[in-house]
This record gives sequence, structure tokens and C-alpha cells, in this order.
Amino acid sequence: MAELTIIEAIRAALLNEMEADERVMVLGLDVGRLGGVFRTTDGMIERFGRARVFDTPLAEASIVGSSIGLAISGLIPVAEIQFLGFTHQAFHQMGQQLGRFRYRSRGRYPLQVTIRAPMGGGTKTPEFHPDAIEAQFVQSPAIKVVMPSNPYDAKGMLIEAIRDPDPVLFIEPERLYRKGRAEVPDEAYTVPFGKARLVREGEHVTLIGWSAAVEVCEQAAAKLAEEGISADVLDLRSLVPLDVEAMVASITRTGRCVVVHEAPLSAGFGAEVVATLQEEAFYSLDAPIARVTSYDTPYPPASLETAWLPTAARVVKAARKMVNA
Amino acid sequence: MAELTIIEAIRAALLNEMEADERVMVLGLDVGRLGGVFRTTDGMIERFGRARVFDTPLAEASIVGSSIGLAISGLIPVAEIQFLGFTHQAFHQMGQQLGRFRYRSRGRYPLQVTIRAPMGGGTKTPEFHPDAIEAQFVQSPAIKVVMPSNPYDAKGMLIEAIRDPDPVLFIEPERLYRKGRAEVPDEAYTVPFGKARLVREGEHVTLIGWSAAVEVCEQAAAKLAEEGISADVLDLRSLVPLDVEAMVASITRTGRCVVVHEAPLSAGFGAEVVATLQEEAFYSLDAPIARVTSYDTPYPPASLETAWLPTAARVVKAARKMVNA
Amino acid sequence: MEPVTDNGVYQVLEPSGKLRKGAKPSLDDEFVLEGLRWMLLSRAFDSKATALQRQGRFGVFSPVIGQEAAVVGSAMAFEPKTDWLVPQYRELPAYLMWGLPLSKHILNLSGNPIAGRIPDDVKLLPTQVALAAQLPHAVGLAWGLKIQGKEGVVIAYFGEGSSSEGDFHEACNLAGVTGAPIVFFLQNNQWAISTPRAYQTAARYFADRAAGYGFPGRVVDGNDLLAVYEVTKEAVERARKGDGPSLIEAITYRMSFHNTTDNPSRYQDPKDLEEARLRDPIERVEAYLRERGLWSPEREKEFKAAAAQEIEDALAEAQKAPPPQPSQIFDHVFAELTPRQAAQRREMLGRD
Amino acid sequence: MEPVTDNGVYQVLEPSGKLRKGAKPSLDDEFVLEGLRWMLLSRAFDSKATALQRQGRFGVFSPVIGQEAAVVGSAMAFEPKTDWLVPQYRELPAYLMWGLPLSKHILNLSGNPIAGRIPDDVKLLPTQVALAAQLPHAVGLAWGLKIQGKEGVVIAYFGEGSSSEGDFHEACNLAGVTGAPIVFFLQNNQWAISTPRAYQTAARYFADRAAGYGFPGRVVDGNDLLAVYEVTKEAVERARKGDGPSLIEAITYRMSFHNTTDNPSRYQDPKDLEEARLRDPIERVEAYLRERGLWSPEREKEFKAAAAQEIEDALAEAQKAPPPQPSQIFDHVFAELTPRQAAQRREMLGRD
Ligand SMILES: Cc1ncc(C[n+]2csc(CCOP(=O)(O)OP(=O)(O)O)c2C)c(N)n1
Ligand SMILES: Cc1ncc(C[n+]2csc(CCOP(=O)(O)OP(=O)(O)O)c2C)c(N)n1
Ligand SMILES: [Mg+2]
Ligand SMILES: [Mg+2]
Repeated sequence: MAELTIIEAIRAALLNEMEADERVMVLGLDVGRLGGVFRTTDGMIERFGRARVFDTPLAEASIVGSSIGLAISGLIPVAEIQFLGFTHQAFHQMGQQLGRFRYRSRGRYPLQVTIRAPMGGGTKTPEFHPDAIEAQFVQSPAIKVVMPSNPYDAKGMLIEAIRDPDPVLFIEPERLYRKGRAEVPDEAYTVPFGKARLVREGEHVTLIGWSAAVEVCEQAAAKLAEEGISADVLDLRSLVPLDVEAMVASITRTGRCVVVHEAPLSAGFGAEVVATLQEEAFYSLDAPIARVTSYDTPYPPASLETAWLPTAARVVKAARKMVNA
Repeated sequence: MAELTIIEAIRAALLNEMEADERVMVLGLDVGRLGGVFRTTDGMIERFGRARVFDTPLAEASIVGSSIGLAISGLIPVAEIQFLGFTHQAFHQMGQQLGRFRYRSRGRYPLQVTIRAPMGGGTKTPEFHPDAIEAQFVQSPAIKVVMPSNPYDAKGMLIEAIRDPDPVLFIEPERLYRKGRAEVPDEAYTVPFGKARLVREGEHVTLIGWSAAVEVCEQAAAKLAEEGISADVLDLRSLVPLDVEAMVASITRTGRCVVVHEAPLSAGFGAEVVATLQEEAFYSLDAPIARVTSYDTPYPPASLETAWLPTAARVVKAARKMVNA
Repeated sequence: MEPVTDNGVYQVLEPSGKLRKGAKPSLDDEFVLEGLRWMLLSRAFDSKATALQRQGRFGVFSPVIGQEAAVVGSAMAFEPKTDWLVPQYRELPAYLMWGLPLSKHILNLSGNPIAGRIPDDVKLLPTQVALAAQLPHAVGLAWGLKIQGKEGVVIAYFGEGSSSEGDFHEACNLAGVTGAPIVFFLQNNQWAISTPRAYQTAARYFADRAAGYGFPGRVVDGNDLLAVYEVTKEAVERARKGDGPSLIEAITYRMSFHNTTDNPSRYQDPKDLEEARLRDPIERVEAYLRERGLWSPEREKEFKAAAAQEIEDALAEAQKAPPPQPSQIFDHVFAELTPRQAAQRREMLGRD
Repeated sequence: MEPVTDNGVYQVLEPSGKLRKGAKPSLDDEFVLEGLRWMLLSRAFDSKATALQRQGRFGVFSPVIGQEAAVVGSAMAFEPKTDWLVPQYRELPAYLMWGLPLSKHILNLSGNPIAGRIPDDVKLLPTQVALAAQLPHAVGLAWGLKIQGKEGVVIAYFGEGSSSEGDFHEACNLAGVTGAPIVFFLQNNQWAISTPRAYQTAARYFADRAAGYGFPGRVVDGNDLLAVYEVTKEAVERARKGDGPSLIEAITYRMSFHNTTDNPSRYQDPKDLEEARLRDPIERVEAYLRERGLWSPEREKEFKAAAAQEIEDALAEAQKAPPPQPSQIFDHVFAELTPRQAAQRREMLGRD
């Protein structure tokens, strides 16, 4: 057991898997001597060499596209896209190719591929870098989309992703990369996909989030507690597969729900959460489910991002309103 | 007035605008002598020449990307992507570039650009061609997403799109291209975005669709009528901007709703419709809103598409269930 | 000196079938005959399939007509047991040479890809509809073989139109950097649906792009079976020796429609087609073999009868395949369906 | 004969500042001095900005240090009144030469792009973060000027790393086909963050790619102001005459960190940096002018003082700009907000 940041937990997972299975390799921009722009692969090229820790040319579509071929050749690629926003450069290789090879080949070519990328705002990164576009990938049916929010899950879910026989998009919460540490077992372990995490238990309202938004939910829950409003905080962890049961179980108890995400409101994954809950828990709902998200504009200038991103205050306001209604 | 198919209505709109404004030009794959794979630009190169009806190299990202520059130079490009599925090859030029130039340049570089593409299944086209991926573009905040379902709207909305000072993704219902004719005025006219069309009035349930799904809703409404269930059929026409008022007005009358779309269920735009309605019309809902969509799998082999796509029968079943509940 | 045309195109057989000055064919007669057999089978299948498609018994497909020498000549330079084929969609005879049963191909064309599954022992990827998207896959595959010290060279087929896509560039560049054992085989058939080659690029030759990636590019007469074989063989040996990728541009001509939905009369000058017919790749090999006393009307009849029979058998075989079942919509999405997908499957099958 | 190094790189001034044999500089002394002025201003700004960034008074930025000759020499070959500049992000002096007030650039770097808006009369596009995405824009712009018979040539800047993106390929190919009046100016500064040039491509020169698009490619010593100017001027004239695009590879060296978040010591061999310093583009011009009796310690002091003053004034000017307001989040999304956006705006401003 050691206290690790998310960055360190991710590195630990990569080390575990690369040592345990020589078919596992890492590729992406600057993953070599630099150790990645966030140091998640720090020290790996010295340990495993350029063949297994490969600095690619600056071309995202070929990073994802070649990972498909590498997997077919018998390797297990873990590709890093420097920032989730730049998966757009590889978009046609994601849903249409990575997500369909098993299907199109009727099982002949399953793809054990993991695509890692940091996501989210609040760190004043340049345009595109912080874009929260997870919902766009959920609309590509055969890619798993998972989004850990803490060091323990980061390690366990990354190992699960690397071992998953199907493509997994592993989205990392950039803002929380080095924010706080948590106990993480030294040995390899997995956190199964499709099981949400009940972060905090309450009775009046359920706050649902994923990735860095979980932190916002926790902050809001703490504030609400001061007002005598107790909240369930649910960390979805994975959007595909989705843990509908856990959401319904919570709503059935609380009857109220606020969904929080960093992506703009319209067609964000929050809409799917709301739609699913009103289908599955309609008669348990005491009030309309609220969505607290960023607004339907492009990502604003860095100096304005805090006014654009969902905040605990906005979550509190939404929750309070429905509880006192 | 003439009776036109959707294809002819689109061609009429292009002709109107190209004659009225010499800044308007068409570019894309095979738009020249072939007249486009669906003949929407038939006869135009003979009339306007290669400079204004340009067969581009086979590269979607450069079709969208160069349209951005063409607009900055003072022209009004109407770019055709041969099938909506191939906008994925241009995805990084859509939301991040086309959708953000006005914003990023603080109004210095607005982009009067229209991107046209056919969408939808039911015609046994090869892989990727039919993919219904409209929701992915709604998650790109500064592109308008419009989807006509009939000849009259096709002409009026395309003229509106070409004249709109901002980027518009104009998605055409391939399955309905030549299916039936309707009266279309000879002169230029516009159908404003953000106004849904009430196709049919009823009192028991509201069926909401867009693009070719509107036809499915109409078929379902007809069947339901035989059972004494009368349905509102609402054609959203545009997803961005979204006509929330019209949806709420209908639901307030009927208290029940089925949303229908060709895209897979998860994170499809139907989720946004449901989420919006339960926020805006929660207390008018007598039953959970149902979504009738294709399933969460890649587009299946052509021979199985009819079992995968949403059908009137499935809509009827969902509507009947909630009315008789 | 090398047998090349005035504009630098490698050619062994002149259109007439005569050996070009300086040419020393490296393909033995028996292999030339074997190549011709594949070419005739391909040509016969295209006309049969077109007929069936017109009767609505067959889906949309893209004939190889006119490009048989490019496809067969290149494929003959490989070892299907160890090498990999990454297709676009216009390379039927190559798939067969790699071991794909013709009946499987027929099933894929007639809307039953389920029964058309590629057998496990055939080193072939599914045909690719998203143009050029297969190229980075091919590079990753070749690179992966190299990393693991596995033998095997990859051939990636694509059209000149597809070479305008960004994926072509990214794939070639990565192949150069990794030294992957791959042959990029570009079939320049002068058309991308209705878009003529001249609208596709201002480059003199597509092969000129290879220099920009640090490996050799070669232009060959794609209607010359012997020339295509030799140029490809050289590239394959290069890759096998560990010297990395090559780009080959085979100059040929699409002598038929783009696919069964296309009507070239809208955009093609009939004269071009006439001229192309004079360079028919099959007639060229026949003339060559006739010259060498290896091709006679009898033999031709024999070959064509065999091809016809093979096609009939394959059609019959395909008939036996079970039709696709709706439940199969949910097969092979993931190793295991998500709970939501499983529920949708039950709903679809009316079991909810 | 042309003044080129043994490996074919166009060079007018040797690193020492001596004229290369065969070189006849086409840039008059006054312009060389003008160029030096811009180079010194750029260098001075980079050190000032770095200092401010370290104090947290400035956002992340990428210095030009080491590449001043490439940027200034190329920009001098254009007519900012009629020509367009499509930037990446590492070309500050070019923006200023085009007429962007330094204060605006400072505002953009310090998180106030709103006040940093590009003035209407400056033919400059916003800097581009999505690498190579600006290239198709630049081609469309140049092509559009040509279609409308408007005068004007476009220069598109990008790094050697960006040239690996598919957008580079699609843009160059479209430029070749349309004959657009554009100069693709590739700054090969040997690094893409930590990725060395050798990992970026196996090509001998990036400029070798031009042949694959049907236009000329030229390699120039990017640390040689005079050589860069001449090669670019030639490309500009070509474009102005209607002869279409060119690709220029300027071989230079990133003499500083990638941006202020970067730490090159993790991946860069100090020796490389030492060697690069010996080829400092500013010292080269200074030596050349000194040789011609046009550069003295006094003059240097004078130039540097002027640069320092210009920077101070710009910083002061930037200070005056109003800070961004949250309400501005909703400005310039569309010509008119959608009802939903308008409602969100009201909510944000607490007006619901
Ligand atoms: C990315 C993408 N864009 C467009 C299409 C539509 N399309 C199918 S075939 C074709 C032409 C391909 O031309 P080429 O690569 O030369 O191959 P050929 O058909 O000539 O063999 C086009 C544009 C597609 N399938 N994929
Ligand atoms: C599409 C895309 N991928 C990755 C990045 C992250 N990134 C920012 S700068 C950079 C290196 C660019 O190198 P180069 O093009 O050579 O320009 P230089 O910084 O050397 O001037 C990278 C990888 C990005 N901004 N955009
Ligand atoms: Mg072709
Ligand atoms: Mg660089």
C-alpha cells in the first residue's frame, strides 16, 4: 500500500501490465524520454525500450489506426492521446474502425486496445485540450467508455481496461491528476466496469457525476449537509457499460437527482442519465431531475472557465430547490 | 408550384441561391459531371462551371477545412459530404474549427458555411454510409444541426442554411430522397430554424421524430388511429436550435410521448429530448417518455437493417402501452 | 538497362504482348499461366455477378475489370501462408489467392457477411469501405510483426482516390519511421467514382510521394502482369530483408462502372474507354503466351469452362449458407454484451 | 551557381556571417537592419514574457528563440496590406509585421483574447492550437482569393511535427489541384515538444514531399535571414504570377523550451543546444552587418533600448484593457443566441 496521486496510480497500472505481459506496449506523443506531458509514462522507456514505449509521429489518426493493426498482430497496445480533444483528429478511426472490427469480422478480429486521454477543464489549458466530449464516444456503440475519478479506481480500471478483450477509451481527469493522494495497493487489481461507486450516502437527493465532476458533487454534498440536506453521491465510473441499477436504487431512496458534467448541456451524457432514470424510475421521482453542466458554447477563454464549468454552488442551488419544493 | 422529390427540392434551393448570389459555390466529391452520387447537383457544373461546382480530391477534412478558408475569403461555400458517416473523417474540422471561428476570433471571422450530407438507413448502403450520428454534432455547441423530412422543408431550410451567417450542418434523409413528391414553390423561400412542424394533431400521445424517422411516426400514428389512439406527430426539423416550446405545448396536451430516431439509443439525441421534456413538462407527464430507436450495436449487415431500425410497429407498441397503462 | 517507357513506367510486355526491349521476364511460363487463370476467373466472376445483381440476386459490388493484372501480378509476389493482405474492395482475385473461398466472397456481396466470415487460417482483413482507413491498420500490423520478430510482409491495396485522404499520409509516414515490412500498392485506375485522376492530384505520379516518407516509390504499367509481378516482388524482398516499406503505383484503367449503382456515361468519354480496351491486361498475357505456343483456342475454352464451373460451385455452396438471423445483430459487439445491450436483445426478440 | 551547402540547403550567410561563395544578397542593407530590428524585438519579448510568466503574470507561451530568422525573413517577403498570414503559434514577429499591435498579442497570452481581438484591417487568422488544422483553412482562403480574382498570397506557418498530420497532406494536395496562391512555410526546429525530428519522419527533407503534390519544395537554412527571405520571395512571386503553391522547409533549431510548461533537460542533449547556439540567427546577421560597417555596440544598445521600450509600452497598453466578463462567454457563439443559449446566459447572470 502506498499513497499515490492519479498520475502515479496510472503509471503503476502501466508498469504492472507491462511487466506481467510483454505483449503490452505504450505508444503516443512524447511518451518516451519526456514520460508524457503529464509524466504518466515517466521512466518507462529506460525500462522497456523504444520498441515498447514508442514516441509516434504527430498524427492521432495513425496512433489509433496503427493500434488496431498492432492488436491484430498479437500485441496489446495502450495508446495515449495527449488530450481528449485531439481524439477528434482520430475520430474516424475510433467509432468506425476501433469500435467495429470485432463486429465487422464476425469475431475474427477482436481488438484488445486501450486508448488513454486526459480530459477536463479548470487548469487553464489552451483551446480544445479540455473539451469534455465523452458523449460523442458513447454514440459509437462498440467502445467502452470509462472515466475514473480517483487514484484507486484509476489503477484498477486501467488494468481492467488493458485486460479487456475489447476496445476501451480510458478518460483521465486532468484536473485531479496530482490533486490529493489515496491508498493504492502495490499489486495488480481490477475494478470491474459497469459498477458505479456510492461515494457518500444520503436520503434527500442523489448527485450523479463522473470523472472530475465527482469532486464537484462531493463539495456540493458537503455544503448541502450543512443545510441539513443529505445527499447520495454516485460516481458512475463507466458510461459504457452503464450501471443503471445503482442509479435506480439511489433514486428510489431519494426521489430526487442532480446530474453533473463538464460537457455542455445539449446532448451531453447527462441527458442519457436523465432519460434512463425517467424510464426506469419514473414513479419514484418527486421532482424533475436537474442537470448542472457547462453551457452550450464553445469552451471559453481560460480566464472565464470557472464561470462556465459546473460548480458546487450551482449543484447546491439545484438540489436545494428540489428538496424545498 | 411544382411537385418535387426531396432531391429535386434540394437542387432547386441550390439553383436559387447560386443564381441569386455569385458568392455561393458548391464543392465536394463527384458534384460535377456526375451531379453527385444522388444527383442533387445534376446539371450545375454545365451551368456554373468548375470554379463554382468543384469536384474535390477525395479528402473530407479538406472539404470542410477549405470551406472555412473559402468563407473567410468572401465566398459562401455549400460543401457536400457524400454520406454523413464520412463527416467522421472531417470531424476535427467540424466542431473544433468550423464551429468555433466566430467565437475564437471574437466575431472577426464568422463562417457562412453549409455542410450537406445524406443520412440514414433502410436503403442497404454499405457500412458507415447510413450511420445516424447527429447527436455527436449537437455536442459541438456552435454548429446548427438541421434535418428536413420532406421536399417543402428541404428547399426552404436549405436556403435558410445557405443564408445563415453561421455554420449549418444540413442533414438529408437519404431513404426519402425520391420517395414521394410534394408541392414546392418555384421561387426562393425560407423555413426558419427552431420551429418544429406539427405534422398531425392528436390528444393521447405525442410522437416526436426528425429526418426519416418522421415517416415512421406518421405510419405509427395512422396505425394508432385505427385503435382509437390519436397522436400528435411533431417533426423537430432542427436539433440546434431546438423548439422546446412546441414539444412542451404538445406534451401538455397529451401527457405522453414517444421519441423516435435511427441512431442507437445510448446518448442519442432522443435522450436530450426526454431530458428536456422531463425538466420542462414534468408535471404534465402521465407516463415515462419512451424512446424507440435502433439498438446499441454497430450498424448491422444490410440484410438485417430492418430488424435494427426503429419501426412503426415498435412505436405503436410503446404508445399503446402508455395509453392503456 | 531497365525496361521502362519514355515516361519512366516499368513495363515488361508491350500492349501487343511483345516483350519490351531489355526485358528479361522473371515469371516462369507456368506461373504466367497460373496468373492468367486467376485473371480469367476474376473477369468471369465480374460478368456473372453483374448479371445476378441486375436480377436483384446480388448486392452492390465493384468489378475488377481492367485491373486484373495489377491485382493478380502483385498478389503473386507474396506468400499467403505468412504474409497479410489488407484490402480496399476491388481486389477479388487476390482474396481468392490468399485462400478465401469464393463462396464466402459471394455471401459477403449478397448481404450475408455472417456466413461470409473470413476463415481463421486466411491472413486477410475485411474489405474496407472507409477509404484509406485500412492503411494505418496495415502499418500497425506490419510494425507489430516486426516488433515480435514474426515473419510476414503486409500488402495494403488502395485506389488513387483514397491516396488523397489524410490516413494515407499518416500511414506512410509511420511506416517509414518504423521501417515496417509493408508494400503500399496503389491502383491508379484513373477514376474515383466520377472524379478523374487529374482532379485528384497535381503530382506527376502518386509514387513521387514515397520520397517524402523516406522509402522507394515505383511506377509500373498496371496492365502488365509480368511487370507488376517483378516490381512487387522487389518490394516484397526488400521488406522481408528488413529494409522497410515501398510504394507502388500501378497505372491501370477501370474498364467498367465504379460499382453496380454507377453510370459512367454521365462523366466518361467513350473514347477513353475504347483506348483502354486496347490495353486490356488479359489480352496482353494471352498474346504473350500465344507467341510462346502456350495459348490456344482450346486452352482458352478449357480455362474459361473451369472458371465458369468454379463460379457455379461457389454460388451453389453459398446457397447452402443459413440466412442471417435478427438475433445475430447482437453477436460480436463485445466479447460480452453490456446489460443494456442484453436487454435490448431480449426486447428485439420479443422476450421482454 | 547557387549558394547551397553540400547537402543542398540554400544558404547566403555562413554561420560566421560571411557571405557564402556565389551568394548575391537581394536584401538591401536597410532591410537587413529592419529585419534585425524585428528579430531583436522578438528575442527581447521572449525573455521578458518568460520572466513575467515565471511570476505568474502571464499565461503559457511558446518562444520564438532561435527561429527569428525563419519567421522574420519569410514575413519580409510578403505584402501585409494584400497578403494573408495563417499562423500556428510560434511566429510572433510575423504577426507584428502584419500589423498586430504587440499589446493585443500580450492580451491573448495573458488570458484576455477578448481585448486581444485581431483588428479588422489586419489580414491575420487567430493562432492555431489544433496542429495543422490551419492548413486547409489557408488553402481555402488562397483558393477563394483566386476564384474571386482578388490579389493576395497566403503564407501558412507550421512546424515539422504538424506536418505529420493528415491535414498537411490534404491541404497540400488541394492546393496543388487548385493552384492556390499559397506558400507553405514549414519551420523544422528539430523538435515537437520532446519528439526529435528523426522520430517524426524517415524522409531526408520535409520539402521532398512537395513533388508528391505537383509543386516545388525548397530547403533553406532557417537561421539565415537573407537566404530565408530570398527563397520565400521566389515562392511569393511564383504565387503572385498565378503559378501556384510552394513548400519551404526552413531548417532551424528551437533554442528554448517548447513552452513555459516544458523542461527540455528531460530529453535534450545539452551538447545539441550548445551547437545550435553557435548558429544563432541574430548573431549571424549582426556579424554580417558589422562586416559592412553597419553594426556597432552603440547601434546595438540603441536597437535593444527601443525594443525594451516598445515592450514596456505594449505591456502598459495591455494593462488598460478591461478584464474579461463572464457574460462575454456567450458573445460571438452565433450571430444570434439560440433560445436555449439565451436562457443559459440569463441563468448564469443570475437573472432567472
Ligand atoms: C472516407 C470515404 N469517403 C467517401 C467514400 C465514398 N466512395 C466510395 S468508393 C469512392 C471512390 C474511391 O476511389 P479510389 O480510391 O480511386 O478506388 P476505386 O474505386 O477507383 O478502386 C468513394 C468516393 C468512402 N467510401 N469513404
Ligand atoms: C492535433 C494536436 N495534437 C497534439 C497537440 C499537442 N501539441 C502542442 S504543440 C505540439 C508540438 C508541435 O510541434 P511542431 O509542429 O514541430 O511545432 P513547434 O512546437 O516545434 O513549433 C504538440 C504535440 C496539439 N496541440 N494538436
Ligand atoms: Mg480509382
Ligand atoms: Mg517543431
